[in-house]
Amino acid sequence: MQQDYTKEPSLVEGRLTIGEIEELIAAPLDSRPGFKYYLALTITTSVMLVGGVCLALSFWFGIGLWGNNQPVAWGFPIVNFVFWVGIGHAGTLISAILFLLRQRWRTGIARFAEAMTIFAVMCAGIFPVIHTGRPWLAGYLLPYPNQHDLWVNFTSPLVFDVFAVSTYFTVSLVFWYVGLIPDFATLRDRVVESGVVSKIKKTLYKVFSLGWRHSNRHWQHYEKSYMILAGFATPLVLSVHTIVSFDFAVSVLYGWHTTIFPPYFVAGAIFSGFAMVVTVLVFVRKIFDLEQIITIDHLEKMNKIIIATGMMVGYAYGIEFFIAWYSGNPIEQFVFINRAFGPYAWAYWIMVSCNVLVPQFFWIRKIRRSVPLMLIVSLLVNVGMWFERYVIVVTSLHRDFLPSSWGHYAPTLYDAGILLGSFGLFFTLVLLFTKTMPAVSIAEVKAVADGAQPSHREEAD
Amino acid sequence: MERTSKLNGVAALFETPDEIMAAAEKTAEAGYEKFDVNTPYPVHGMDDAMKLPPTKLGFVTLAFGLAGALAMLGLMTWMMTIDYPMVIGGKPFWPLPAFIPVMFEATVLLATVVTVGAMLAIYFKFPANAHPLHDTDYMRAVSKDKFGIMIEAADAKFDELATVEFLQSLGAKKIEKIREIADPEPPIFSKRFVLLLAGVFVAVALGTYGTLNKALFYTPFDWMSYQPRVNAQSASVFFEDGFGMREPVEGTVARDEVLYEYAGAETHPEIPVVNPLAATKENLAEGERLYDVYCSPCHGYHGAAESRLRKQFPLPPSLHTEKARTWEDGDIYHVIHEGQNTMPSYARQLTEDDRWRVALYVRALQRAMNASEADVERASEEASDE
Amino acid sequence: MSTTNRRKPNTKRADEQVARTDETGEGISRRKFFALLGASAAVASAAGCADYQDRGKIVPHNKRPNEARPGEIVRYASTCKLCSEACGLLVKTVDGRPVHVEGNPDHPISGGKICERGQAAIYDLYDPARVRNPKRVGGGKYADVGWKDVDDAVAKAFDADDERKIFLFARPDASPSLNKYIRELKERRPNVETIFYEQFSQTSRTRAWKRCYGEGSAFPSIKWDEAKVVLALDSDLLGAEIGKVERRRLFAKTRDVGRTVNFSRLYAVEGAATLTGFFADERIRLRPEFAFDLALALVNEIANVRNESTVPLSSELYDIAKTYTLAKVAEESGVDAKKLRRVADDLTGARGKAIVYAGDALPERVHVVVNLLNAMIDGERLYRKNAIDAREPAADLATLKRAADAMRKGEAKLAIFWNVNPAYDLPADLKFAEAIEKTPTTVALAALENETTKRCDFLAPIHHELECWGDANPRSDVYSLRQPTIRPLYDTRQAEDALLSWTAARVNGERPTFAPNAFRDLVKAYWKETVHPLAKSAPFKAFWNAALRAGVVRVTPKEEAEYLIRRENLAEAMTPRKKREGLTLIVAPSYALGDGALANNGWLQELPHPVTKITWDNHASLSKATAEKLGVATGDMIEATIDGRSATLPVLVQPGLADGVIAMETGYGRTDCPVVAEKVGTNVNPLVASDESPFVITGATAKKVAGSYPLAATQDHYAFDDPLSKDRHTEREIIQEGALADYKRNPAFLHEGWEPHMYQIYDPHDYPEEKWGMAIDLNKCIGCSTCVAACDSENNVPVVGKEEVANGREMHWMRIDRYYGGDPDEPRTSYQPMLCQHCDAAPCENVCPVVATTHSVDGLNQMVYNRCVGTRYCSNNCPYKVRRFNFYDYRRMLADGYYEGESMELKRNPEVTVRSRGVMEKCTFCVQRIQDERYRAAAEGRALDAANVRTACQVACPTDAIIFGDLNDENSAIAETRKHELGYAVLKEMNTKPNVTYVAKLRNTHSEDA
Amino acid sequence: MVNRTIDTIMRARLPIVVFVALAAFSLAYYVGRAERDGVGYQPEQPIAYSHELHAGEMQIDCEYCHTEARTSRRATVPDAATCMNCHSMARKDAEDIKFLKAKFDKGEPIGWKRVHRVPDYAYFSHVSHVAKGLECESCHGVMEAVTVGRQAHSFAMGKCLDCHRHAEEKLPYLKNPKNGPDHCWACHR
Repeated sequence: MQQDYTKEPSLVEGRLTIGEIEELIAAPLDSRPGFKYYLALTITTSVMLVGGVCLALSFWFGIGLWGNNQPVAWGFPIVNFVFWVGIGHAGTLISAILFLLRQRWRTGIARFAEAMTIFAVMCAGIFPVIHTGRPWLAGYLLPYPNQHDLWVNFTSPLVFDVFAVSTYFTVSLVFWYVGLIPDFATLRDRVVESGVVSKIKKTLYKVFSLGWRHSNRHWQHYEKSYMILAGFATPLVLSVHTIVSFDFAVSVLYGWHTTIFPPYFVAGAIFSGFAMVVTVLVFVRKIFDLEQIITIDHLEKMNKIIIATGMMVGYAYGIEFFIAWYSGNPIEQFVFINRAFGPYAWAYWIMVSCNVLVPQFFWIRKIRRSVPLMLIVSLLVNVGMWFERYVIVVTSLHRDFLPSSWGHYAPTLYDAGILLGSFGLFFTLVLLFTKTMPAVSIAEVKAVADGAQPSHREEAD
Repeated sequence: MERTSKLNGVAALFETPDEIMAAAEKTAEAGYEKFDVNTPYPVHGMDDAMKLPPTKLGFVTLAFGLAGALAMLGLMTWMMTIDYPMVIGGKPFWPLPAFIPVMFEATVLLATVVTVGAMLAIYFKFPANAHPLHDTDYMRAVSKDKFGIMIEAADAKFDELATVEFLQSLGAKKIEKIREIADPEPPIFSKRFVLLLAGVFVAVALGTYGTLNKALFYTPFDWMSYQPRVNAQSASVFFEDGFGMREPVEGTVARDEVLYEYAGAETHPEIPVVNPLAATKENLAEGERLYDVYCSPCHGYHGAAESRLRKQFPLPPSLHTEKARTWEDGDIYHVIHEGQNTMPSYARQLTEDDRWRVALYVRALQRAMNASEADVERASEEASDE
Repeated sequence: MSTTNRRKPNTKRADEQVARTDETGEGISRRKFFALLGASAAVASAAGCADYQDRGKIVPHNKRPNEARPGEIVRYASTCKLCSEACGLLVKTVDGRPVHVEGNPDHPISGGKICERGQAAIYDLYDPARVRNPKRVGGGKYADVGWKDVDDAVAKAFDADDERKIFLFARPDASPSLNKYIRELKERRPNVETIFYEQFSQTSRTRAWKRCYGEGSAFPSIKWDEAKVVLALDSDLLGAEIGKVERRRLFAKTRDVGRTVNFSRLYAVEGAATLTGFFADERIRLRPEFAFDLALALVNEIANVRNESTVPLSSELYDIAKTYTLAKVAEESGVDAKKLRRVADDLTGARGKAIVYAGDALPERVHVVVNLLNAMIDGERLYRKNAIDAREPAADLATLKRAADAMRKGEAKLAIFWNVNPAYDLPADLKFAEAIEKTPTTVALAALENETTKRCDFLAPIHHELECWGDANPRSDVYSLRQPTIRPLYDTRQAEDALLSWTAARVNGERPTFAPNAFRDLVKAYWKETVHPLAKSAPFKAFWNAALRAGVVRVTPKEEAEYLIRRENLAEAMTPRKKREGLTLIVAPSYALGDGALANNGWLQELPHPVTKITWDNHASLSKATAEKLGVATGDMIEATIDGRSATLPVLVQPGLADGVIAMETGYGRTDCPVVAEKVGTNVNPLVASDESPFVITGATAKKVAGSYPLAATQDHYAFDDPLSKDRHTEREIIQEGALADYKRNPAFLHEGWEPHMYQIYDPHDYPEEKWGMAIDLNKCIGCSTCVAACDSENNVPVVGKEEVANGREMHWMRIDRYYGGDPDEPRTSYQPMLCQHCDAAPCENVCPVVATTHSVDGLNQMVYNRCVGTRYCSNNCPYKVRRFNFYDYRRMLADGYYEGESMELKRNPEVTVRSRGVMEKCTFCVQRIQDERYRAAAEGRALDAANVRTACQVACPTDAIIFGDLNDENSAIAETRKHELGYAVLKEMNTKPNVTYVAKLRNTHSEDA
Repeated sequence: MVNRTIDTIMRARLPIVVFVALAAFSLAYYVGRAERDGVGYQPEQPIAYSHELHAGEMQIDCEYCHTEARTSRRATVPDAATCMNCHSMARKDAEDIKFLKAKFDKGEPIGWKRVHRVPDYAYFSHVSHVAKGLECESCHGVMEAVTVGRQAHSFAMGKCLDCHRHAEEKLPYLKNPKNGPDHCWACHR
């Protein structure tokens, strides 16, 4: 079937009317959660509890329970932090950049992606606190006036992190909430036969809608603020992951101290973010049968972005080796040779194969559009991205300058427990989200449905 | 929601976006100002149709963005350069490159949050759940898939009949009259709310006090304020007698310990011992200070036994008696070291050099208290040429 | 109860603290988990309303002694008692409690230096497992009894009228007053036999010396600082052998970079891999049993072939020596003959300034040949004439065998074991355990439970050396005193006092009651009648106090020693060795634990071995070829057997070991001992037999045994000859070395190559007053780790245990990096002490988010423990990886809180913060000592004098390789060394501007193959 | 819930609750701060020794009892023997003095309760301050006017830094006041 690229395919398949769109999206919210939902919820919360127990033990006995040692003083917690922040960046990027680029297909996936951002950043936010030796002193990381007259060291990238991640979380939350206000109003005004949706839920919709009444005088300012938010969120996303890459780039270690790190990390973030969005949306559109709104075209477009960013990450791997060779510095050369052929070569080759080779399958259109294959590729990409951070953190630390201080890192059960716990937390929040808020932005999908805009206006803009 | 009879406005529903666009243009042309168009999603071109002035939200963003950047720069500069400058990694006290990232973050944070805040609070005057339009069929329809125009009663051109007729002429499918809300404005400080406030106050106050002063000092929190070591003059659980500090074993001699060979001897040293310290200005000044600290409570500031112990302690003999003035330096040192009759030994409180300095000062005192004529003249000459 | 963070009194009594731990799993053991859970429950229940403000009590003295100013350091001179070297000590006490031990600079032999064991022995004073009161021992159980019971039992046995023998076993003691008392006791009670013995004593050396120079002569003290050529024949003379402190100190004088004209050349011919071997300029791998052949071959070469011997050989000797030639020895043992000839050339070349020194473990016949060899090359000129060894020679295995047989036959009625552990460290064929059982009354005078006390009837607890009086006369011209620095902590007695009261003559039929200071009075009396006349100084009272204050008295000895070798009866000792096929086993004393007496000392267990860097374990070292032949690799298990005796222990492939040799250390595998020493390593004493050469065993066999055993090392978690990581230290110029010849030709040879250009973006901060810096002279550093032991003791560094060392979390602030270069069988080894470099542009300071590490005005990289949150980024960013992190509260984690007891709190230096869990720590250039000098300067109203500040490692270093001082002061030693052309900074190209300068090592190798 | 009540809650009551919480926090922080700092801490001592009588009335200099203030890091509290210098005779019959004599003779600690204490990780040095001419009052307040020992000033780091940075105005009586050091290892290690 020849793809006609002249006319943009309709974003909502099946010629749904605006009312039908609303029914479709609001369906999961109008019904009480079934057994399957509760089963899923218990699984994710129990996994989260495993992480919680490991965390409590580490807090009580000390972080000696983990695998960290000298010289590899950072281990799983920092890898998890960068991994989750990376995943967090896709959401805001999708809704912000694609909004600025007038990619109207973003409406289907924007809301869910932003929700994933918030949850991913929440998972990421735990790690900078719990990975420290004395977590009860985490307050020292903030420049609050205290009786010691001491502030913080603003030249340290960890302080950049504190500001960057908190700003990013706040801005994403605000961006997400502004998008949600019209939907809350719609849900508030929906007519549903009584008893199905609890009174508390209705009141909460009323409270969170702030009394939005779809007035066009408000839509005018709303659109402008949405534009501003998107305008600021885009550089924010790039800056936050640049700052997260500063955690490594600012140091003197070879394998960390390279100028490619900021773009390399940002590309990696988008890459793993899109992969996670594809992974979760594939399930969500199946369970809540939103195939018509989150269409295969949407997924295909995302897969194309996955190839692009995958290739960027592949380029970064290559360029690191080239610079090491080109710099002629024996220590740097050793670090990269050791990374590919030393004790952690297994992790390195998992990373390269998952991040560079696996996405190449997406050149084939059939694979790009087949849901099961797409699911496998996106899962592998995230596995690859986790290992990328693992390789960066561990290999550069375990064999650095003085051969006498070379060491070996091996994670313990508590490390794995906490990683598992973070996934548990993430998916628990996703599950709670699907049952309380619309998984797709009702107002925006209505706006792009066929025939939603006044006819003579259509060709003009 | 109960409604009063007072009319707030008239609302009309339309089916398609084209209808609402036409209706809006006609309403604007008809001269109505206080009217509003309600659509489930933003309809392109509606702003021009309603002839709305462009929004000024952008300026709020600009203002607060700049404010954020400058405030953060100022904050960081004050903290790292002015208030507590520290040498960190050989960097200067004002490391501007390191300030850039955090400044950028502050810009974005302040710009976005304040813009949204301003929009919601000032432009929209949210939260406004108590607006008359809520809980009306018109709002439910507009929320789902219909489009509507609502003309407020407060508009200058508003006349109930004329406006309804005008709306029907626009092709409205349904007209609805919107009445004002009857519910009274609930008081802010209801009894339950004041109770809640008190509860919050007590809870937070106790929580803060409990955490900061008590909870943060239990295992596993460890602040190293009390460390597992035996500080000077502290108790020890290990020794039964509870002393953390141990007495040295008698008979042992420390590396820089000075043993006084006449210690414990009754009589004064037979061989005359001359004061090893020279009578320099510093030694005498220090001797005076030490005398005033240790000896003056009993012997008085001038050695004439003007004691300050409120007669609770027997008076010592004056230092200016014939016997005392003819004593050897060694004898004074001996009495300081061993004590005499009721006078205790001051060997513990004065180091060896200090004892000789006190002896020096005592000699000076004795000479001063019964100075010869020559002394007086020389003293007055020195005083004059100072 | 006040807040627990405030030291909750640990109410567990000593023996409870010694609860056995059966956990071997890694991470949190089940036992520890419940223990701590219980603790937390106790905390929660007793939380109650803590009187937060309770700031504890102030407890001043009741009546303060004159000189004891609270919190100030008071030093006492004393003498070490660990081995017969009797080094002079300066015990640093604070508030009447000894906290650190240094050398006594006035002592002519030790010269202000002590060994790493002496440095860490202070921990045994506060060891929670010390026996606190006398015990009756029955069936392995210890029951508390009073001293009276012990005294009565001994008195009954001692005074019994039957003429059976009484044995007193003790360690060789240099105390003249004790030896005089023992001699008098021998006359008074002939059936009392006192046997001074040590497992690794110098019996073969002294017997050989007496055979060569007559009964009256004693092995001389050698002028090592004047030796130009030294041949160490299977001798670890700088490492673990007796007399090492003086040798290290004097030998270092021949390695002074300032006066390279007197640079000496050290040859090491050895089978095992020792510290001396790897420090030597020329190292020859030779199986130890060939030492005899080589010595005779050298005699033959010099006397017969080159005819340059000052001592003409008698015909008898000529015939014996004739059969051994260098070529034959080289061919039989597979060594390069050219090297052996070069040894002969150097020995004769530096006539009068060359000395050959045979190892203690070698049999008597080798020592006799070596004495002859030394006589032939005028080595006698290096013997000190005016200082003769005055110590009683230790008993040899034959005497011990006779004693054991006598006891087994029941000929003894009483046996007293004073601080010795014969049941563990004597050869198995003496069957000493059975001998103890057979003796009716046996008493052990010991501080800790061990294998011998378990089999005795009574355990009489004794004082630690820092609680004892005593004296020593190691050499004819030196008398030193030992004075206690603290009153006895427990109900213990000084061993000598106990012996005096047990063996005192009965006064009119009545045994005198125990006098606590009996031995002090004996020493005082001895000094009054013998030492005081020699010193000819003030009245005795003043002389005694001056001697106590100085700690040592030098006297002019009565007679000079004459060294005239008597050749007549040498031949009979040179019987050829019986050759046996198979492997050779070398059993050496553990580097840190000696013969195992110090096994319960956590700090010594964790002191990385200078060669293998392994802690908490012994192992069988094999060369690569031997390992391949036996089909084993590092970590496997191997069983070595000789004549039916065997031991199984893990394997370590050790570069530089001779092929066909298995080297192992004793002192491990202790049983029936407190918890720290228990089940650590394997006991290899069963392999030792009481034959002619107990510690060099030929004709052994070994085979691989199933199972593997993890060894915890602080370095080398990677294969030595893996091409990926070989010789990285020289490639990255971390270690910069050269040959002496090159240096003489071109002093600036170090800076020939490419020099990195140091960019300066920011102008440096200025340091107006002081700017501290350190220099480490790698020519003098022999890698002995005494500095590491001293640093641990001064700065309250905790012990982490074997699992945590294997995890890579040891806490030593200094580590001695040992790099192997070149060929795995003939490695060129370099040592480099690595500690915080206090860089000016410190990368760790940039990345600390909470300003816990910044730079001070006097150039120090400050580490503020109370501000540290524990992100550990500073450790990642440090290129030298010298920062250590408290992953746990290690005082609570090691062996269920073994070192958490109150007694350990007394040892901690109150001027140094005891770090809690979650905090980073590193070398601080002993900032507490800098501040101490600053306070003293303020009190005396003068400016700070940098010469008064000496860091703990600088004081402890036996070869004075560490120099510390103020860089701003031009004429200080540190400023000059920093400008020395051999001085270099490690990782200079990182531009962190480190403040520790290393002086490159010069190897005095032969010019042709430099 | 009626819409208007929702509005009132969100518009008025919510901000008020937040304000009250913040007020409670800052109030509790400042009230608790004195206790944390120990200002005004005046524990009940085993012997009711009065500074007012000894230092005030009888003008015995601080150094008589706190002898080490001028020469060492710790100012030390006097040993029982120093008290017995006079009290072997002065007021022998008083209850407290009998208690003192009993403790002195038996050699048991009197059990003074510590008043001034900096955490173990701070190493305050009396000699560095006293040698530069600082008076005891600057940190300990006028002890002559106090009966039982009382902590007059807070020893929080901010207070010390304040004085280190403005020596001129804080210590007018000093001849040539030089600002104290403010690098970490001056007081911590």
